[in-house]
Amino acid sequence: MSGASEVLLRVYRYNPSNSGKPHYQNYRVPTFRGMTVLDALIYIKENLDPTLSIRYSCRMASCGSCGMTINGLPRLACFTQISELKSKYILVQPLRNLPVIKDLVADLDEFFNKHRLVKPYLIRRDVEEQENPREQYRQSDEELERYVQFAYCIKCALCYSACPVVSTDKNFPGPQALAQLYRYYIDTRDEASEERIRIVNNAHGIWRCHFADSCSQVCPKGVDPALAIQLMRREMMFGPSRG
Amino acid sequence: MEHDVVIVGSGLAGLRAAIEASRVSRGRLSVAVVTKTQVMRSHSVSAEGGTAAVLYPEEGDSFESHIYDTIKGSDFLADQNAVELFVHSAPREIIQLEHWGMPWARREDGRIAQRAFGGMSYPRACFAEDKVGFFEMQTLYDTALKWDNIAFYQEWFATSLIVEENRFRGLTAIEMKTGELHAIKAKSCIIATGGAGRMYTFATFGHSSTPDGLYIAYKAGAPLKDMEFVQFHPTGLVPSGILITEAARGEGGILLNAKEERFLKRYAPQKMELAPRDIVSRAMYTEILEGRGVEGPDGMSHLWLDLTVIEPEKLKRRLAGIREICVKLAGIDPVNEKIPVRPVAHYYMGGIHTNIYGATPITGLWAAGEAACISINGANRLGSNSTIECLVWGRITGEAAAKYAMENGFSSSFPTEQAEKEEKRIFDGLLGKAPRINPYEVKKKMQRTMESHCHIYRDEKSMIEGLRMIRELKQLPYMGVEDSSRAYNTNLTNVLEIEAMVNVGEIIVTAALQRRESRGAHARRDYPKRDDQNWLSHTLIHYTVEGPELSYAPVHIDKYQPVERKY
Amino acid sequence: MVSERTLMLIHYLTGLGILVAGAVHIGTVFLTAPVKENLEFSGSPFSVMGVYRNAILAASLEALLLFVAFHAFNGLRVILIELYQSPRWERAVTWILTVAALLVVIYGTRTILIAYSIAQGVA
Amino acid sequence: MAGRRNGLAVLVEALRTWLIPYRYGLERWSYTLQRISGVVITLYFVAHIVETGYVVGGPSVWTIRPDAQQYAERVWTETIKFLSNPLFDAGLAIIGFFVAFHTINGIRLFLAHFGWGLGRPTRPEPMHRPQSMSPIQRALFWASIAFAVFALVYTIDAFFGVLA
Ligand SMILES: Cc1cc2nc3c(=O)[nH]c(=O)nc-3n(C[C@H](O)[C@H](O)[C@H](O)COP(=O)(O)OP(=O)(O)OC[C@H]3O[C@@H](n4cnc5c(N)ncnc54)[C@H](O)[C@@H]3O)c2cc1C
Ligand code: HEM
Ligand code: SF4
Ligand code: F3S
Ligand code: FES
Repeated sequence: MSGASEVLLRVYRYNPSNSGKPHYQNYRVPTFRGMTVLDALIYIKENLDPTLSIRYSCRMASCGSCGMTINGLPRLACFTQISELKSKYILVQPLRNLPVIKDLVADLDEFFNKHRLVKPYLIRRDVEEQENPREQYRQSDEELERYVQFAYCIKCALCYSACPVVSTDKNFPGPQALAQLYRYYIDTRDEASEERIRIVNNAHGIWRCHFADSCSQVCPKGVDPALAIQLMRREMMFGPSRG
Repeated sequence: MEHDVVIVGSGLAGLRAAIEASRVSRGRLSVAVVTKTQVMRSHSVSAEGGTAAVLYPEEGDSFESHIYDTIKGSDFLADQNAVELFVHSAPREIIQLEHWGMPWARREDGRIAQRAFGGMSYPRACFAEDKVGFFEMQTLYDTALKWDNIAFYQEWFATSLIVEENRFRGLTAIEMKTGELHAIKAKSCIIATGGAGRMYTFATFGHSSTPDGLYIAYKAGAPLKDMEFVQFHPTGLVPSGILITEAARGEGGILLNAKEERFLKRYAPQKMELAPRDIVSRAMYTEILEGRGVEGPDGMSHLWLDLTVIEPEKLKRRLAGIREICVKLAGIDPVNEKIPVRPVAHYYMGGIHTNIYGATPITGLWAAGEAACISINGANRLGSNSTIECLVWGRITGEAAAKYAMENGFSSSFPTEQAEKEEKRIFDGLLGKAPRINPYEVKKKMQRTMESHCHIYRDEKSMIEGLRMIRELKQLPYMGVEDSSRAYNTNLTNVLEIEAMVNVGEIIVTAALQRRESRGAHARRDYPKRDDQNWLSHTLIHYTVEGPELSYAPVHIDKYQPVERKY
Repeated sequence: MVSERTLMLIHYLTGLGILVAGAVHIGTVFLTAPVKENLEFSGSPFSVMGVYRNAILAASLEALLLFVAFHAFNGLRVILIELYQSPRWERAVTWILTVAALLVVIYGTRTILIAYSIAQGVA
Repeated sequence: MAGRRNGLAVLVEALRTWLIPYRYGLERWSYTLQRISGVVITLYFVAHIVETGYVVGGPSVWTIRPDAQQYAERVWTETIKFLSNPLFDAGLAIIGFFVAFHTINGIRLFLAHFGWGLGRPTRPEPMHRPQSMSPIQRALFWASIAFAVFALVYTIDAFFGVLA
């Protein structure tokens, strides 16, 4: 055994058609320099066990496919190096707070629906110009910087999976959707402040965020949804301020 | 299941088409987007550097210049009428995205900023940091959510097109969540499944980029065009192959060999690092072959991309994405360290043959984006021209497919037997049948063959050998799926992808073998010169049961006669 | 229906109110008797009840009662509607907690009023 | 985690994912502690109202009794006698802890929810730390813990004289 270059993955397995119970399966995987957890899982699929289901695509942390729970924290498998976990034993589970389709693949439908709920697009009164553009809308770099951080969101659902409120309140939009609400709200090109406020001003809306901040702790892109949410609440408390 | 328009693929081209089809029909047509990933996961999110368009003619740029750059970049294989349409339609798309929320970088005056890109004689690549494709995808996805008539079939894997008497009728797709095969009936269809993707071991493509979209169109009777032209991007991060955008050089980064020498002065003395990709990649490859590469710890020789010459503030701001990747995945901070890079498979100039409006020879079937060969990229695409191509022809085909669907009704009959045949092929023929040869082994061998026999430099002997190897792989009993479960069976979709890869690999090598000249990205050691006499023509590849069959079609030339390319 | 924004605004304001009125309450209790004895409940009742001789202090106690009642029961409502979701449950929670809060306020107010009267008598 | 289940199982699962968070930052515990302390103080508050109600005559008395003064004195002494045991003392110490924590952490949350002391949006740099957990927020969180521990020690000392 070449212990130095091997890692043990303990992987959550679940297959609905076998009506089987979820269980765990261990795999030994040889490692290489810079190997990510995703590389290890692909190695398993291609060489040890083709029945393992994983969702992945870009392998460069830009598509948001490969969110899963790795050693207890929601992370992107392609952005987590084996070496950074500093452990010979890696526990891999699907994202929490979401139903599981198979193995490590979570069902994100409710997550996407909540994103859609906050109307994540620019709403303007000059519909004609917006759809048949003639002139650029101007925007300064400072105005851009007010929202661009939140536009970094790759919809990986890590924050959604980490938020303790999402765990219990299934009607809570969750950190990702609320951050996108603010992203469009604060964009100087948007003209639907009142409407946006109305969407989340309810008993299961934005007020249910208790600033647990787990969302921001796990976000792989530095979006800091907790910040967006609190800034949005300020706007809602003191009325929409523009300018 | 019935929709007016069905779009396969949800990358930039697919989403732009879906929005346009909704818009021209004022939301009356039902538009289906079938995509094997979740919508936002399409490979377009990885595009980094920029999107070209002439925005400020009053400041010195011109349509003429963009047109000529593109044609010269293509080594004169581009259809010039298509390029003209392309360049004139581009600015509108940029502003359209801006109106839909795109966070373009801005200039002092609040207007959209632009940066320099390879082969472009004016800095005309619009950008949003170095996550251009990502932000564009986000803008289009979010905007598409505005339309209630668009139905997203996420994680539906299209397996075949249903075509009857050269008319498009519908398609079959596996719903991955449940594992069911559905037939979707539609009046018109747009294929926007992206390029052939991961045909090489060292590639910038994500794992989902595979040629299955091309392959199903090809099998349904749509010819492919110019498949021998594969672009190798100069700067792939070693060893993962993740792209380091050309914008890094556009912002001032330089390439060095092991002797710390700016070797490009020997290859492209004027443009240096900003010469077109085929030229820079060949230069790098030559440097490595001639022993001026650096031996990496991963057994891959590489060169250096030096970004330390860029002012750190600018680098952090404008190249945040690649900096994050370098820091996180390679442990290198480009602010003060050089990046190990080597040429990497990146883009396919070829694709489904279409006319300049994106229509394929099959009635009711369009193609757009990297999957289509319009052709504006000819033998070599210029950086930043692809994302805008996706947008422009996303709009054009979206409109055309919608108009077609509004003018035509559903045909009364539907060839259900084709869907049943597909069901049999997949579920009876493949599912739960463990293959004797591991399909993933076949994939790896196929990629290695492409890497060693049909790479930047090609020659007859090695390609004949490569073709033989691929044909051998094709015969192996690898078609089978060990995983017998219905839900989210990626083993099954992988096997279908591998089938497409092997077949498209055969096509690429066959076409490359035939083209006895060097043009753009197709560089043959045995025919090192461009030969306009015999080869100023497009390769068309048709499906036959025996294998690919080639024919040739003329290039559309209006204004610009081929001249020697110098940079 | 009161908007959720208003409810939460009151929640925060009552939080701040508790901070002030609570400080007064604890402060006076501490000041009316030596600290240790008082915490051990060893003082005479009038060291505590003495507070009620002052009408302003009594009123601040009443305010504290109102603030805390709102803040606490609204807090409970938040917790409960986050634990389980259904319109019926939500309505039930709201009603039961409103009634409970009212009962507490009425009962507490009675205590304050009687204590105030007794304290007046003593003075 | 898997599939659809009935209401109770869903609730149990939900509580499990909330309360057993594996490894998150402190701020997550601050959220849970704020909840628990809120509930505990609420229980104390109701008990306190009931308890003081007895001093003026219990639930049945709604006017001033003629012997109000003597009555109150008697009940007060009895109550204190009843409550003067280590169990209640310890309980009170814990309530002291929670009140202190809830108050200071409440101020932190109050500021945060109104967007104060969080920093401004920026372009995240690699290896970013979320700016929402700003130094001010961190400091306030630790202040609430410190204050709570102080309150705990103080009350324990008051009742049990451990420090003396
Ligand atoms: C790393 C990288 C960086 C790049 N940077 C730039 C740049 O800076 N500027 C530029 O102009 N260009 C750039 N390009 C090129 C450009 O990004 C791509 O050519 C373009 O995004 C392709 O978009 P698309 O819409 O055609 O396809 P893609 O975005 O690849 O989408 C393909 C879609 O088809 C779907 N699909 C595939 N097969 C099936 C099937 N069988 N069934 C159902 N759905 C299927 C997929 O799910 C996906 O949604 C870059 C490319 C790469 C790889
Ligand atoms: C000292 C002043 C107090 C302040 C500043 C304060 C502030 C707060 C704040 C900010 C919250 C969080 C609300 C949210 O996350 O949405 C909260 C919750 C709560 N408070 Fe207070 N509070 C105080 C006193 C009290 C008292 C005395 C009680 C009880 C009698 C109480 C009971 C609660 C309850 C039950 C909650 C709900 C917990 C939750 O939402 O997680 N608070 N308080
Ligand atoms: S906010 Fe961050 S963690 Fe949440 S979905 Fe977006 S990128 Fe993922
Ligand atoms: S974790 Fe949840 S509670 Fe708020 S700060 Fe983030 S959304
Ligand atoms: S695979 Fe795209 S984010 Fe990990």
